[in-house]
Amino acid sequence: MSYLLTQLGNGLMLGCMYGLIAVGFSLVYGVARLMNFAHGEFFMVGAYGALFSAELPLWRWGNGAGATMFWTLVISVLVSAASGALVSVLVERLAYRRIRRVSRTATFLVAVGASILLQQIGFKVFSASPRGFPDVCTPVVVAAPTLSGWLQPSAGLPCEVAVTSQLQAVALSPSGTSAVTFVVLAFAVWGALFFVLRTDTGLAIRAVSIDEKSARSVGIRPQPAIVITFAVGGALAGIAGFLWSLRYGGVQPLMGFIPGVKAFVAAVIGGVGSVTGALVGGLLLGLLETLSFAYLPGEVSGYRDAVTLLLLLVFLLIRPLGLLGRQFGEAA
Amino acid sequence: MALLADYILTHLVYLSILVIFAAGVVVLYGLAGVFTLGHQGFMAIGAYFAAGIACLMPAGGSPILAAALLVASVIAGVGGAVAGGLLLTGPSVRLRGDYMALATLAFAEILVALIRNTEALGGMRGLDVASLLPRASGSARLPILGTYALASVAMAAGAVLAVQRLGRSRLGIALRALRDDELAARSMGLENRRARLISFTMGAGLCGLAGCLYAHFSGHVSPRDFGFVQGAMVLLYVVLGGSTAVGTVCAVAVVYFLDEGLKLRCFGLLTGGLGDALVNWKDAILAGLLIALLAWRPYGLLTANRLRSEP
Amino acid sequence: MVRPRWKALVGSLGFFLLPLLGAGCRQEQQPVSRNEGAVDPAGSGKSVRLGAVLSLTGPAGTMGGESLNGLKLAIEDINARGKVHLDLRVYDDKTDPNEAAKLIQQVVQVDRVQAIVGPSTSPNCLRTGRLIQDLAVPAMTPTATNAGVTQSGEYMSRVCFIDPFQGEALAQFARKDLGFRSAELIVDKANDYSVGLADSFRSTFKKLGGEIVGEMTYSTGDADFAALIAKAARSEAQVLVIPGWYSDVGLMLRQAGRKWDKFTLLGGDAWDSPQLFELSGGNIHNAYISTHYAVDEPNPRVQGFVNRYIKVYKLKPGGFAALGYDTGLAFEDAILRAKSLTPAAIKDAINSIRGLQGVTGEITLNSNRDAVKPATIVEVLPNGYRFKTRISG
Amino acid sequence: MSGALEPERPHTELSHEPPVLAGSRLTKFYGGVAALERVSLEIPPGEVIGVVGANGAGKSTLLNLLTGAIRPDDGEVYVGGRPMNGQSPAAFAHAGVARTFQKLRLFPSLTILENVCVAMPSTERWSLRSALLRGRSEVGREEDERARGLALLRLVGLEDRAKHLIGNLTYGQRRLVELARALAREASVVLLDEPAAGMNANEERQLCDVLIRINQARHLALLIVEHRWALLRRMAHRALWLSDGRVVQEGAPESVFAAILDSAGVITR
Repeated sequence: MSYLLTQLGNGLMLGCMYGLIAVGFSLVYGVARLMNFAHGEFFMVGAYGALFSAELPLWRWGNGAGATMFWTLVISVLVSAASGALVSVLVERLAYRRIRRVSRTATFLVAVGASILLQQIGFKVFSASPRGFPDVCTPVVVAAPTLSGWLQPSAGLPCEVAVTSQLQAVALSPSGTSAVTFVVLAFAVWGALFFVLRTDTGLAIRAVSIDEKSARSVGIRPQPAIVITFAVGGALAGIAGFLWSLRYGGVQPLMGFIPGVKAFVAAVIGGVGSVTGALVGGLLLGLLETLSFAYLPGEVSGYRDAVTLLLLLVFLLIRPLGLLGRQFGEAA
Repeated sequence: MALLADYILTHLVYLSILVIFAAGVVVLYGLAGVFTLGHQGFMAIGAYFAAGIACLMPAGGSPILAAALLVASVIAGVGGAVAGGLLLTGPSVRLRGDYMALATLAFAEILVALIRNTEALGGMRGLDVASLLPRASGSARLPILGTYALASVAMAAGAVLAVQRLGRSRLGIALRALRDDELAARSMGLENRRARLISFTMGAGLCGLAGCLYAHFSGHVSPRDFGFVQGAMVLLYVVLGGSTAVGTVCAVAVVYFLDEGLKLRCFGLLTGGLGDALVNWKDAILAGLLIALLAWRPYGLLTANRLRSEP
Repeated sequence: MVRPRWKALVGSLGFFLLPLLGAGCRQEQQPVSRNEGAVDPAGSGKSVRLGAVLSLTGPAGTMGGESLNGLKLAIEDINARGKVHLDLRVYDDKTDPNEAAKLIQQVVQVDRVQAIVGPSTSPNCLRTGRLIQDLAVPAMTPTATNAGVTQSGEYMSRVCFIDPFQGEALAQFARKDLGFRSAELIVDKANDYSVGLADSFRSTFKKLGGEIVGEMTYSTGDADFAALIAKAARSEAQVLVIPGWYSDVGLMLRQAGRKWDKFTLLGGDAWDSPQLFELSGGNIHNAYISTHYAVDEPNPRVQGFVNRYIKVYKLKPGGFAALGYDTGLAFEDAILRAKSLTPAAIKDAINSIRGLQGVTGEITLNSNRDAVKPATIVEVLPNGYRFKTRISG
Repeated sequence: MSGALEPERPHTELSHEPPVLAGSRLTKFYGGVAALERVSLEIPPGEVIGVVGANGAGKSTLLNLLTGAIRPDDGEVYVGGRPMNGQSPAAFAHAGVARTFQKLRLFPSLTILENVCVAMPSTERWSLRSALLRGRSEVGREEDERARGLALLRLVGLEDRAKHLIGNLTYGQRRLVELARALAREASVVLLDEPAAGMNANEERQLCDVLIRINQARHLALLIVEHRWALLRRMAHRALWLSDGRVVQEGAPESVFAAILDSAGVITR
């Protein structure tokens, strides 16, 4: 029973990370009809941003370990979001703005070029060898009487219940990083949803993505909306980069490519252009991958990449709009 | 000087294989108007079919058997790739633009993922291709390499000419009309189902042929050779070449010259610090340059921007 | 404006030939042609141009990097002794077999080297074996241990032991010294080294009466091992055998946290890198690996090398650094005995290396051009290694 | 041609074969809104019919229905008497229906001559062999098509620009190329969607001359959707007034125009 719960936890976390990156994809495609293949690199830049901020010994405010960890985490999240957003806006300004309206294929190739360029710059600036992420969160154990009673840890498997008051999230994992990852993920996901669905800027972005001409006619200037979309997408990818390296530990310049492609698949399955679709697609993908590895015998589990892509092809053929997507007007 | 000739001939063969592959993509993207990201899948089919049939060769087999197997492997490779191409004609009718790109990308990545996970095909580590052709080693290296180079350049020239003629023929004109504006073309009586079938067959076939030649000449095939970036680079050559066969050959030459130039420290002119920096930053410089080229001429280096021709 | 036709083709033909002719003019600037030996300015020794094609970046980055450091140290000593002068050119193949093939062709045909050091990893050696044989230039790999590497021909040799021997040693150590009966294999299926080492361990462990209770696979470069760790945690094996590269194993151990405390871990020589500790965050206890030498071995030759290495690079040398140093010694020994400086002569001299005293022990190349050497088993501590035992062939 | 545009209707007597193109009770909804409601019309061979009406009255929808670009929700389209129940635009083209578009839709990557020749009806099916090998018969057919294409371009006065791409032509000239392409179909009826839009005076006169000459020479039926009554007065046998998807009035052009003016409260006499 707890093996299933652990794997579900793993799948959920992986899914949320794919989802965060996928949200960036979906928003950008919705607003600019642009398959942003460099999005995976914003994930990488965010991870390195967090790495540098986590290694700085400055954040020794407060006394206890808990306070230090808290501040390090907050600063890391902010730095990773900022670096992801900055690079994303830069790429939009330098690479995409002019070409976007001129030709779709050329825009796509520019995106691939930008992705390779960012990886190469990563190699030179951050040094090519993989680097370990400092173990920022010493294991944090907060147990609430109600829940721990219900969850009897099975014999032999040391497990820890981390429960935060605001969010009744259950993260069964031996170390605190999973718990912290889960909390930050939850806030990031909630933040993304709130921004897009509840705020005016979010409304403007959705308007532009549905029909740029009519949005323009009601006074929404599309260019700032697009820049904000890139910034938000980049920030979310940056945070996902930080959480990925916090949980899986390794940071290297090529780390962005595979998660980027997976998140791309998630965005399409979920329905390009819709934030909730991207999150649902990400979760679906994360769970599918983790559970297929957990329960399929050794040799077959290698095929999970093929299964993921088969899922993508099936969706494209039967339901190109994805689960929650909707028809797109002609390119702006 | 002999060593240098060896270097040139080897690169000439790889260049010719690249041109044949690009010619296939010219037919798929330039004529049929398919925004393809999966053409490297057709090349992979060609390469692995050729590798599979090549290893049927018994150790001491006679040259006639080797020649027969060679022809069989090319036919199988091209046939397999064409089958793959026809597979895609179905979705190509219903899907448009970006979604067709995604479907072709998914097709190629599924193929590579399957190869990566089947041990029989060597998994991620790849397969060694039994050498049906006499191995270019020892004293006979140069003459053998020379014949390979000649043969591959001839095939590349043949492929480019065939695609050029197809483009000029009435079928080619109809294809380009359908690509430019499908409704207008269909209202003029052009039926796109049969045209699509023919162009997919030729496009995928050429990619498969490139795969066969690559397998036999390089002696090793692995999923790494048919990755997403290789496919995108060839599409880049076609776009820079203005979706024409001749233009694509120019684009392949220009980018290859830049790549080699940077790798060989600007042909030996910049030894020392600057040369090393050039080599280190080769990929970054190349990527930056290609983005600039695309931004400057999105419809091809030689076609003015206002002559918009875009699937 | 009529569509461009022929002026484009003529223009491109110019471009077409330039990259290839260009390589020619680079050729003219090389005064030294390949075959006749040039007198070394400093003394009477023979001067040889050496091309190093190693993996300095990517998943096997430190494997190449450390062996390069060891090689440079050896070349300093050799050139100082003056009997032989080695002129080294270094190229990075980014742990990509295709890049390695391109670089070997370039280093032989454009830089006109007389011998090659590398490639570093087994996949790269297997991919370039036939090419090296066709180019007829001797290549010695310091670190690739897969059995098939030297079978491509007489031009491929190595100074390290081979996986079948290393797997046997590990299996003997697990079965006899630690007395384990059941083991679980976690193999990197995208890497020939890992598959080869796992095969030899599996056969020997079964021969000695042990049982393989399960096997799991991952691919080089995977970052998410959470599912694999949870699945392995359920295994009843006593020992987890992970013959992978340090870059993946490091992340695996970090993510395992305390889930794998009940297991003993076994690994191959590809764990041996300072990166392992940084990536795993020191989360290693109860682990042993087979490698080429132990840092804390009392032997004066070893300690001499270790102190010099720490002085120059301010890092403790791992197994790959020692192998890099021994590769340098092997080339010096071969060149001195070689009748002339042609690649064929150097090849023959390399293949007849006997009883060369190196940092990683006595090096003798057998008929397959593999080094017959004992394997050193070391215990992996959270921040270093400790000598455990030595198993000879 | 004398200067002023005086009424000068071509005198073709209307024969009694089946109409080249007919639509009965054609209906089309766009999300609940009836773009076209039970519109019926018949075009006998050789007749020129003008369709007038405000924007959004359903003129373009009618034209799209009659050329197979869109399928009717109700009612039937007949070409040469045969029902076309939902066939592809290409089938309509082969049955003898040619058209131009309101928004110019030429082929940018083809030269002007290729734009015209691509529309020429060809009996034999394409094959890769014939495209690549191009035997004598193939080359002969291409020569013949090129000649006919040049003749059409001469007709619209653009023969010297045959090798040029669309990018170098003025808007009016592009309209003429589109007309030449439609004529290349050698169809029995040509549907023109605001052919004179964006043309200056003499280009418009040139267009009129071409249409009249073609109508008389090839006994070609025309359906012209147009706002400029002057053009219709010169050419149309009949006119059709469409408003809100329904046929308000049909008959001689003068009576239809007068009815439109009356409804708009303009005193004409």
